[in-house]
Amino acid sequence: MKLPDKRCPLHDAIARIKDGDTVMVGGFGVPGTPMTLIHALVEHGARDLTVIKNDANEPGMGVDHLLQSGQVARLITTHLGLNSHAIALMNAGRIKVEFNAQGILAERIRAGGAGIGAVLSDIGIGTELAHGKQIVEMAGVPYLVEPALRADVSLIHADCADPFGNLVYVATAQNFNPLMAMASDCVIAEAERVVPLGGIAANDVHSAGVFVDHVVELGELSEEYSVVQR
Amino acid sequence: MKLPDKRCPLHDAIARIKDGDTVMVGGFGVPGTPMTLIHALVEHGARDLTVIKNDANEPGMGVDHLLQSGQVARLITTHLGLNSHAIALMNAGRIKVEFNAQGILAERIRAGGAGIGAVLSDIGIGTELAHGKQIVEMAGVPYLVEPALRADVSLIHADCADPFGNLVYVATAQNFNPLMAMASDCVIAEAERVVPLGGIAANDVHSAGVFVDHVVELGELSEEYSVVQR
Amino acid sequence: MSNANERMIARAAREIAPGMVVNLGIGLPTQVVNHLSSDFPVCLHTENGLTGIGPVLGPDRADRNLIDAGGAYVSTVPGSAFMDSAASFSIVRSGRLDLTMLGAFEVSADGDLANWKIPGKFSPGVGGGIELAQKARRVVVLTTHTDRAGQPKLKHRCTLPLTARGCVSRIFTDLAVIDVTARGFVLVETATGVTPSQVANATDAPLIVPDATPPSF
Amino acid sequence: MSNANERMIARAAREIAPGMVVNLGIGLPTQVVNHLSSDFPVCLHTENGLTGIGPVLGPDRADRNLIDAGGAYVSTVPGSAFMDSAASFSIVRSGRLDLTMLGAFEVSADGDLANWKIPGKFSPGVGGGIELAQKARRVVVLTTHTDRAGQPKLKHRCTLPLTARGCVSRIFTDLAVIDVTARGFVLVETATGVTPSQVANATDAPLIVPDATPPSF
Repeated sequence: MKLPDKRCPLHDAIARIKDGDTVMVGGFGVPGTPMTLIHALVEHGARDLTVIKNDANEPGMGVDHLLQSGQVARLITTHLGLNSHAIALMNAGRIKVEFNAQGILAERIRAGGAGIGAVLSDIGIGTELAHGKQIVEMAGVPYLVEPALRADVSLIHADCADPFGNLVYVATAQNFNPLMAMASDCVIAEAERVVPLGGIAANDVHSAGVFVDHVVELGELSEEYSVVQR
Repeated sequence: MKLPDKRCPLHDAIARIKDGDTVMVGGFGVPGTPMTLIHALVEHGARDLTVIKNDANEPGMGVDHLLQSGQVARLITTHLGLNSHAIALMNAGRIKVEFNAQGILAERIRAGGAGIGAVLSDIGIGTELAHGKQIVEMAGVPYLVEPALRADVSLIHADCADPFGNLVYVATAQNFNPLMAMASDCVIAEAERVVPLGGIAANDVHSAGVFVDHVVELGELSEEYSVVQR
Repeated sequence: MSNANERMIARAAREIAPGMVVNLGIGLPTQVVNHLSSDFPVCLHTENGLTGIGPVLGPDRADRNLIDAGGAYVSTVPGSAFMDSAASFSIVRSGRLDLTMLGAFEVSADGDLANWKIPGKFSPGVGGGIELAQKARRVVVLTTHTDRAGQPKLKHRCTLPLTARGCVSRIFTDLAVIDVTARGFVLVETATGVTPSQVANATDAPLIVPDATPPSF
Repeated sequence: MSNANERMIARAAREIAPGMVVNLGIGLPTQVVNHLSSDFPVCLHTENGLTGIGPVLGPDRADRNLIDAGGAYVSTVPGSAFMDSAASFSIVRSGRLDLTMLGAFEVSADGDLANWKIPGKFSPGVGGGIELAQKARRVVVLTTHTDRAGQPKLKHRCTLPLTARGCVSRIFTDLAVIDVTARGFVLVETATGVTPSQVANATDAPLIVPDATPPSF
């Protein structure tokens, strides 16, 4: 037996995305945001997308390109504080925004990847974040039902991949990537380096290749990753 | 800032366990079973324990010592097939056994470690494994409520630890250990090697030390880990 | 092992398509691996936390920390990954497991599977079997056609506690390959030297036999 | 920063006991780290996936992949660990976070906290704030005693959407240290040169003042 090879040209992978799809996008701030896959999705032009991402990056960076291009109808997120452009689109009613508590967004995505229907959580009970949510009592204690999230496509940024799709992340570029890399029907990972099978030790794999469909090797890194002076 | 040092003599750590405690024990078969911590718990003698472990090892090995010593009142597990002694104790009514689907046991423990109340799952619906379980409908589809499991103490086996309790596992000795290492009020990890702070790269940590209370360095390894001819 | 069982296992191995993720259950299914060539692209999964199972090793070369869910000392291949039990079952439940091959005590004409408990005689717990049977994209069964007492294992209805309902697509036995369809059991192939009526006689449910003589294996 | 704010931050730093796991919220709380000595045993957590935060680095030494939840280029210490967002919030929700220090728009005498939304003016989303406020074992607030318009931030009832109910134990301001108790706000310490009546006048709820003159900081 040998493991299948999933390396794929960038635009062939992105061509899998259709109008109306739900797309998960990794990253928390800049680290782990798949800048190159996002640019390719802007070029590709699929519209009416639901995007699931922790944040909206900053104006002119990362997922903001997708918001500016008008391809996003709905955004499931936790915080837009660094992107005034996203807030303006939301306030103008041009994108629908669903806010989640950050760790609950992580759990809902993980549940999707784990084949679990929902998690029961007490986070946000007694606040407006609980409005409209189904409540279940367990041993007399109320919990909110937080349904699993799955997507049609996940866009993942990894430091290193092998051809089977095993992934390794570095530092705080991990964030939502390992969760989203399990939670979609089609998982596309861009990697700064692609090493041969066996180049990642079996103990060091962060995301098992079995969850990944397409591996895209990056050439020159997007300058959006550059350290900025704040 | 420096990270706290949690190294601890074996018997001081085990002395935390009290009669009536719930104790999670890592391992799937031999790999990852904390043989030395189990022996110390037998010596310590705490009784009326509820033990949570994937399996009961084999007669004369691992958690079977705790069953033989009569310290276990209840066992939450998935499969006892390799331990005829455990099955005999169950059939004689001397221990109560609760069987879980294996992946659902993993999810319940993970939920305990994640501070989630329960997961909703369709595993086992329509079989006797669903008997007595709370059912919740979500968008018209029924799910079983699988409550989180937490314990008073977790007994963990790692390949490598640092003094703060960051842990690395090898091969299939990982199994339930990373989950149980998050899900107890007191987490005791035995490690085949303890390296200085910084000896485990921050990207390579499997279980973050923040979840671990006591680190026990093993001397000579238990012969129960030896490869056996089957 | 009997020649008939060996042919059954070889035939079942052809069920594995290139690129699949496959879990081979304990017992007869595990031996399917012996019929896969070294360059065949497939990912074998074991639920105790490994994708990319390599060959079983003898005690001299075995790694004490590296077993499959049945306790065999297996090895890795280039690109293997270890993971915890939650991630391992996430593969199964979320639809990433293309195929599982399981043993059976009984299979019903509706595709119900019973393979984990015989009340009063055998109840070691369900392990990972329910999730494999309920959630693999395709579930096939490898079993002798009848039990040691000669009683059929393919039945109109299962009498033992179920592992999962309506999960089985295809059954490989020492006598035949049989599909589970909306119309019930359908004979697909027969073992060399076995007639359709012999298969039907050993089956405790109606068996739909095609007009043309089925291929043999 | 004003001298009063600097003293508030220094005072808050003394709230951290050896061995604690601590999350410092964005804004004033982040600066508490400057008052911890290099050999003080503590684990700082940031919710984007790091335990063991080291000093903030300038652009020349920064790692583009290593930030805290507020976007600052932080570093590691020996024994740091990176993790995904699910594991990071597992620390918070499961009781492993001993202390969090948060900013506030309003705190009520019941310990209710409002710090994420001003309807019609500011609604960027809640981020990780709810889980920190609801689940840390101890929640303290660092805030100026009054807002830019001079209005009290410590109130009988919050008027803004809540982050979490009854979560705040203690409040550090430029004027005072105040505990939230079953009897309401209790004055614990005053800033140097500030009188209890000045604190009471700047507080929009009853303030219990002990008979003895409270210590100053």
